[in-house]
Amino acid sequence: MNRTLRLLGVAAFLVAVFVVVPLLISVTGRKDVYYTLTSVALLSIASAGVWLTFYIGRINMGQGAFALMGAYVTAVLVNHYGVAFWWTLPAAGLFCAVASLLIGLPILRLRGVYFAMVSLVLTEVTRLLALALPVTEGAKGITNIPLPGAISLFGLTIVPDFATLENPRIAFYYLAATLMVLCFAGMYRLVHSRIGHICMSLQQNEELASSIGVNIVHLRLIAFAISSFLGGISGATFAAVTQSVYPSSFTVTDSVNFMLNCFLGGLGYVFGPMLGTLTLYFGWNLLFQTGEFQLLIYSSLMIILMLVLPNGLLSLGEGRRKG
Amino acid sequence: MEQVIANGLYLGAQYALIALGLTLIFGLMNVLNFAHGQMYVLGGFITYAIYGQLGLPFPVAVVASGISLAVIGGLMERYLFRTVIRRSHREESTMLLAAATAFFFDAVILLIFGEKQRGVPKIVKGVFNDFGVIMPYDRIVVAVLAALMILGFILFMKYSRTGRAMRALAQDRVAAQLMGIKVDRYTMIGFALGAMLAGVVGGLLVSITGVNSGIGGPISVKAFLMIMIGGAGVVGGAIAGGFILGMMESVGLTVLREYGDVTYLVIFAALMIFLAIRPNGLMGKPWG
Amino acid sequence: MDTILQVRELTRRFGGLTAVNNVSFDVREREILSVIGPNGAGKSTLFKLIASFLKPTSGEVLYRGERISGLAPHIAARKGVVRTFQETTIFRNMTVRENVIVAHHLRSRASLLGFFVGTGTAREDERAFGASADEILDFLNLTELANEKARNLPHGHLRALGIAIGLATDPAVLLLDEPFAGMNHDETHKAVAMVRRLRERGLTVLLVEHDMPAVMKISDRIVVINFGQKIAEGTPVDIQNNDRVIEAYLGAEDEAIGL
Amino acid sequence: MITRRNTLKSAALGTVSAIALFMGSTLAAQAANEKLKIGFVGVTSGPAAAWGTSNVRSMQTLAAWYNETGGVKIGDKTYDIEIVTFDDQKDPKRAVEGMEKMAQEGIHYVVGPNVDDGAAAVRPVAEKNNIIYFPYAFPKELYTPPASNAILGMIANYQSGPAIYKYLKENKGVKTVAFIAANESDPLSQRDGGVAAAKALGLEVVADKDTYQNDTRDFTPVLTPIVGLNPDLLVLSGVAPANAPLLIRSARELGYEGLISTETAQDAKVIEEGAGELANGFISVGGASTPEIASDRMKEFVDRYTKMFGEYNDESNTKVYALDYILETMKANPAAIDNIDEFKKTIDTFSAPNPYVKGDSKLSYVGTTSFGQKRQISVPMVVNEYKDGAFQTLFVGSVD
Repeated sequence: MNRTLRLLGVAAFLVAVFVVVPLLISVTGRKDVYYTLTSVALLSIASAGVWLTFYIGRINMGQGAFALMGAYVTAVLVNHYGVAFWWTLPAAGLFCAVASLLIGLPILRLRGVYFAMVSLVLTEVTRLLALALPVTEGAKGITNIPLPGAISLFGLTIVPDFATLENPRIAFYYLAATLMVLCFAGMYRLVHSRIGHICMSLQQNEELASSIGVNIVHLRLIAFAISSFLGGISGATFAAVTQSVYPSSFTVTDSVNFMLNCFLGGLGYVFGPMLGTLTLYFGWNLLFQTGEFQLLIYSSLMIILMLVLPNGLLSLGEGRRKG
Repeated sequence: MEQVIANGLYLGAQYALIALGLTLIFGLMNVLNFAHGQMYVLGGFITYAIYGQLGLPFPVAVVASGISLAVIGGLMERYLFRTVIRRSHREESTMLLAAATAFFFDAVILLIFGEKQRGVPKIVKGVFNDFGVIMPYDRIVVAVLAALMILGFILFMKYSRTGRAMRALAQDRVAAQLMGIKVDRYTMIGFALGAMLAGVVGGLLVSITGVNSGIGGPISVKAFLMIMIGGAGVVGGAIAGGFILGMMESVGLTVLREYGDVTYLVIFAALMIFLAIRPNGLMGKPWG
Repeated sequence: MDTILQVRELTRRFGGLTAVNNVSFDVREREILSVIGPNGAGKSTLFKLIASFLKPTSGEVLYRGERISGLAPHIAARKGVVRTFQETTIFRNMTVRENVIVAHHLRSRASLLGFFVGTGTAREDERAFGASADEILDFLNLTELANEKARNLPHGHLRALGIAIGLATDPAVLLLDEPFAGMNHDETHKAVAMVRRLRERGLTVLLVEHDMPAVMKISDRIVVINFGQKIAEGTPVDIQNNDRVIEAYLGAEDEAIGL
Repeated sequence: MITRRNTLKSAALGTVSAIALFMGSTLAAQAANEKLKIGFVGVTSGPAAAWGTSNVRSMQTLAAWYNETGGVKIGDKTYDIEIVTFDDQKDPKRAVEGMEKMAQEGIHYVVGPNVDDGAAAVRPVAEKNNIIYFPYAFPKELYTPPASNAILGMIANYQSGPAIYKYLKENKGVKTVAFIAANESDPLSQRDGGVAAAKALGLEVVADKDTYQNDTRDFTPVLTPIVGLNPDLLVLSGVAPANAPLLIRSARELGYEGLISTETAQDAKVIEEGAGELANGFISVGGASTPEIASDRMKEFVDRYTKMFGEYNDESNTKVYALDYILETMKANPAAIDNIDEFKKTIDTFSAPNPYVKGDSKLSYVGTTSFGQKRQISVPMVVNEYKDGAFQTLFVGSVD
């Protein structure tokens, strides 16, 4: 019973993402929504990474750094070495994961606000590096990145060349949505498997966790690497969507936003970052009509939301069950 | 070189004062107040309005900045942070609240005071130029005032009843409660005091560097760095952190300038390495 | 009886202060050994050194001839030396049963990736952990509270939960950190019985404690330390009649009342 | 249990927001008759808010003026002008979103973005959706073929820089130059351009690596070593209006006595408040509001702007032009109203009187020398000198 309901929920979600949304868009003709939803999907992937680091008890404000790294890996590989985008996508993720292991080893020892601040500084360091390094072309950024090409297997074209499509935005939407679904399916599995429980034990008490034999250093690194992998994937895809990367493509503001997405959705819920990203992003866009009062209304709503639901949007259901 | 050190000291004095308010709030409530920079900006604009626009004396304007921010800070603690801290499962939730209030202030400031950089007439004219040091008199006045205020703050925390109560609170909330300290009351006073410090610094510095509605966020981040260096929640740490960052900027910008665009890269990277070696800053207590 | 744990000339300094100074003693298999001493004698530092939560300045701790000190806590735990904490250290936002299940970490045969994919071994592990957790909860009379969130647990049960977490790792040596602190007479009585039953499960128990009567009642042997040094070792009867011990405790009391 | 609820709830919430969005759009679409929409995508919040705000306000002032006086006649139809704005928060990802929105609204002419990365990021969107956009960003590749949809909305520093340096070299005896720039893409690119121009003129560049964080509040430490070099000219590359007075004040207070210049537009009021008399002699590039050359129309524009928004911003001297260029080009070729190919055709021959400057100055498209095609609006290159709270014309140059 429970299982079927859950499956139904998943199916409904998949249908909504892959069928209903495109249908609604074609009916209403709001083609710009494709890009918006693509952004939401990609940002929610990066936020999911941040969420995972929250899950082991670290306030991560460094995701902007990894998204930027991922974007540059793709841009450099595609533009300078002619590698196909589809290869650079996992490469960007892995690059970020490896980088995060090197960075994480010293800084994951930090806790609380200290980790938060160092990761925030990391975002800024990455931006400055992008400005200073020759390979990133410094201040000029990397522009004119070609659209992803075709993927064919045994002569069969699975994914068409984006450049030949009438509206590559739709293709990017499907790509981003697929990545998002994979990411959250993976996260769900992770959190509901034993790894998730161990991560949770880490979040709640690192000393106790290590006393029961958990190699906390190891596990922190794994979680941070997964988080950064997701950041890299998100950034790399963004580079392909916007066809350009600048040192300012992902900044401290983005790092902070990723974190806010997690908070808003709820730190205790796997799907929190997705809902949080959707709400914050769309919330901002819906307020587009209010002009100069946009930020005022937006921030007021955020404050009210925090007062009413300090444990995130998804805590709504839990409260009701208890009451 | 004398000039570089003088610059560093001047920067350090103002940084330390900015960091003090932040560290006070952090020490008392474990809240990293993202809106600290915005409070500074608000203080700056209030002084701008009163001294720059209405033409009232500068000290009046700075005091008004301090009082307004104290009231705002007190209200924020009472009606926002207290509620969220009580109802939230994780103390990090206050970070979102703080960020939201930061955005809120940003919006209010932008609507009321506009997007332009603002400045006020100089409070003291003339430039000190001797012993190899060039320093405008208004900067000297501000630095001295900042130093006096830091001193006053330390004395207040050490000897006044309120200050001692707050120190007890920062050390151990539960124990303080058992000792009969009115925790809620002193937390609110502490928050108000922290906000007031931000407002006063903002007011003071508007006479030197002016103010504009967009700098709140960057100021907050800079203040975070200072308290990380010194150790979060520790008064001495905030002061040390402020002076260290001021010195680092001053010396770094001179020594590293020939390497071009990497000065801040080096400063930030050094900071990361420092914190990796000393996870709680110079004198901070661990917080997990 | 064989020696299971050897503490060899263990020393730990903090800055200028020597918290533990050249302490040596042996722990035998399946015995209950207590370390006692006045406040500030260095008991808890010693405890942390044995569980590898602190690195010794010099000296070492051997478990069945293998060095376990100076490594990481999880390595000591993996070898079979596991500590418990005082009552506030639990996984607060998990249920009691989840607390115990997660603590089975060391018994898992599947890899982390295996758990992620959900291999057969992983599923078998999960089943085994569940069964074992139920057994442990039953052993410590926590079955009724199994689905309660740990943070809502009544005071007295928190310590039992701490021990349950320790047991889940299947240790050979369990280090108990002040298991009787803050208990009234009845509770202490029950706790003493519980510690005895731990030994019956085949465990060696090393405990650090304050409560003299309980220690006298429960211990096979006692090690007394003062100012970081071992001042006596022996059976409860030996210790009760040891002049240096009496002096140490009286001295400490003098200090406590301001003499 | 928890998860299922959450999944369902996420789906529900997602649907609700999507529906709300679609409804919003249909409502907006119905009100669009007889209106000509011109877009703006740029930054109107955060530290760089002043850049975009001066754009938006210029456009809104003009639109209100036109609408008040009966609208704009293009071909045989009269239109009311509606300005659709989007704040990209200086984030290139948002800028793309803004451009998509403009496309959705059926807009073909967009002013902005204000910075390099945004301008580069929106390029594919603009090209795909037939949008002509007017960035205030300098990368040449935006304007050189094969790119053809971007039209530079102001004078680039690599155009004004050489003119200024040449003037200063010849008239003020400048021999050594020092550059300082914020550690961000735009200013650094402008600095590199400026250094090249100065070297080409045979000036000695004594400092070309000094940078500061854009959020710096106190510039004394950055400037101390440079002032020590005592250059004849200190160039503030791509300086943000908020930072200019602070830099000037710090440099002067440190005893710097040479000239200070920048190649971007500044606001006299901001400089007056921030640096006072210390800023006298500061050289910048502006549009056309200096009393010597401003026409009556310009004066009225400033009046209306001030009435509408409380305070004028001198940056708008340049930013007043983009909207008029769009409208005047449409008037010259009414087919361009929804066909950018017609617009591009008209660009090459377009010429109209410049209403903001006294005399017979013309509006026309330029840029052939820099970009190989006409992809820049011709704005009088008025090099100003700040004096006691106002700008005075130093010389007027032009770009081809």
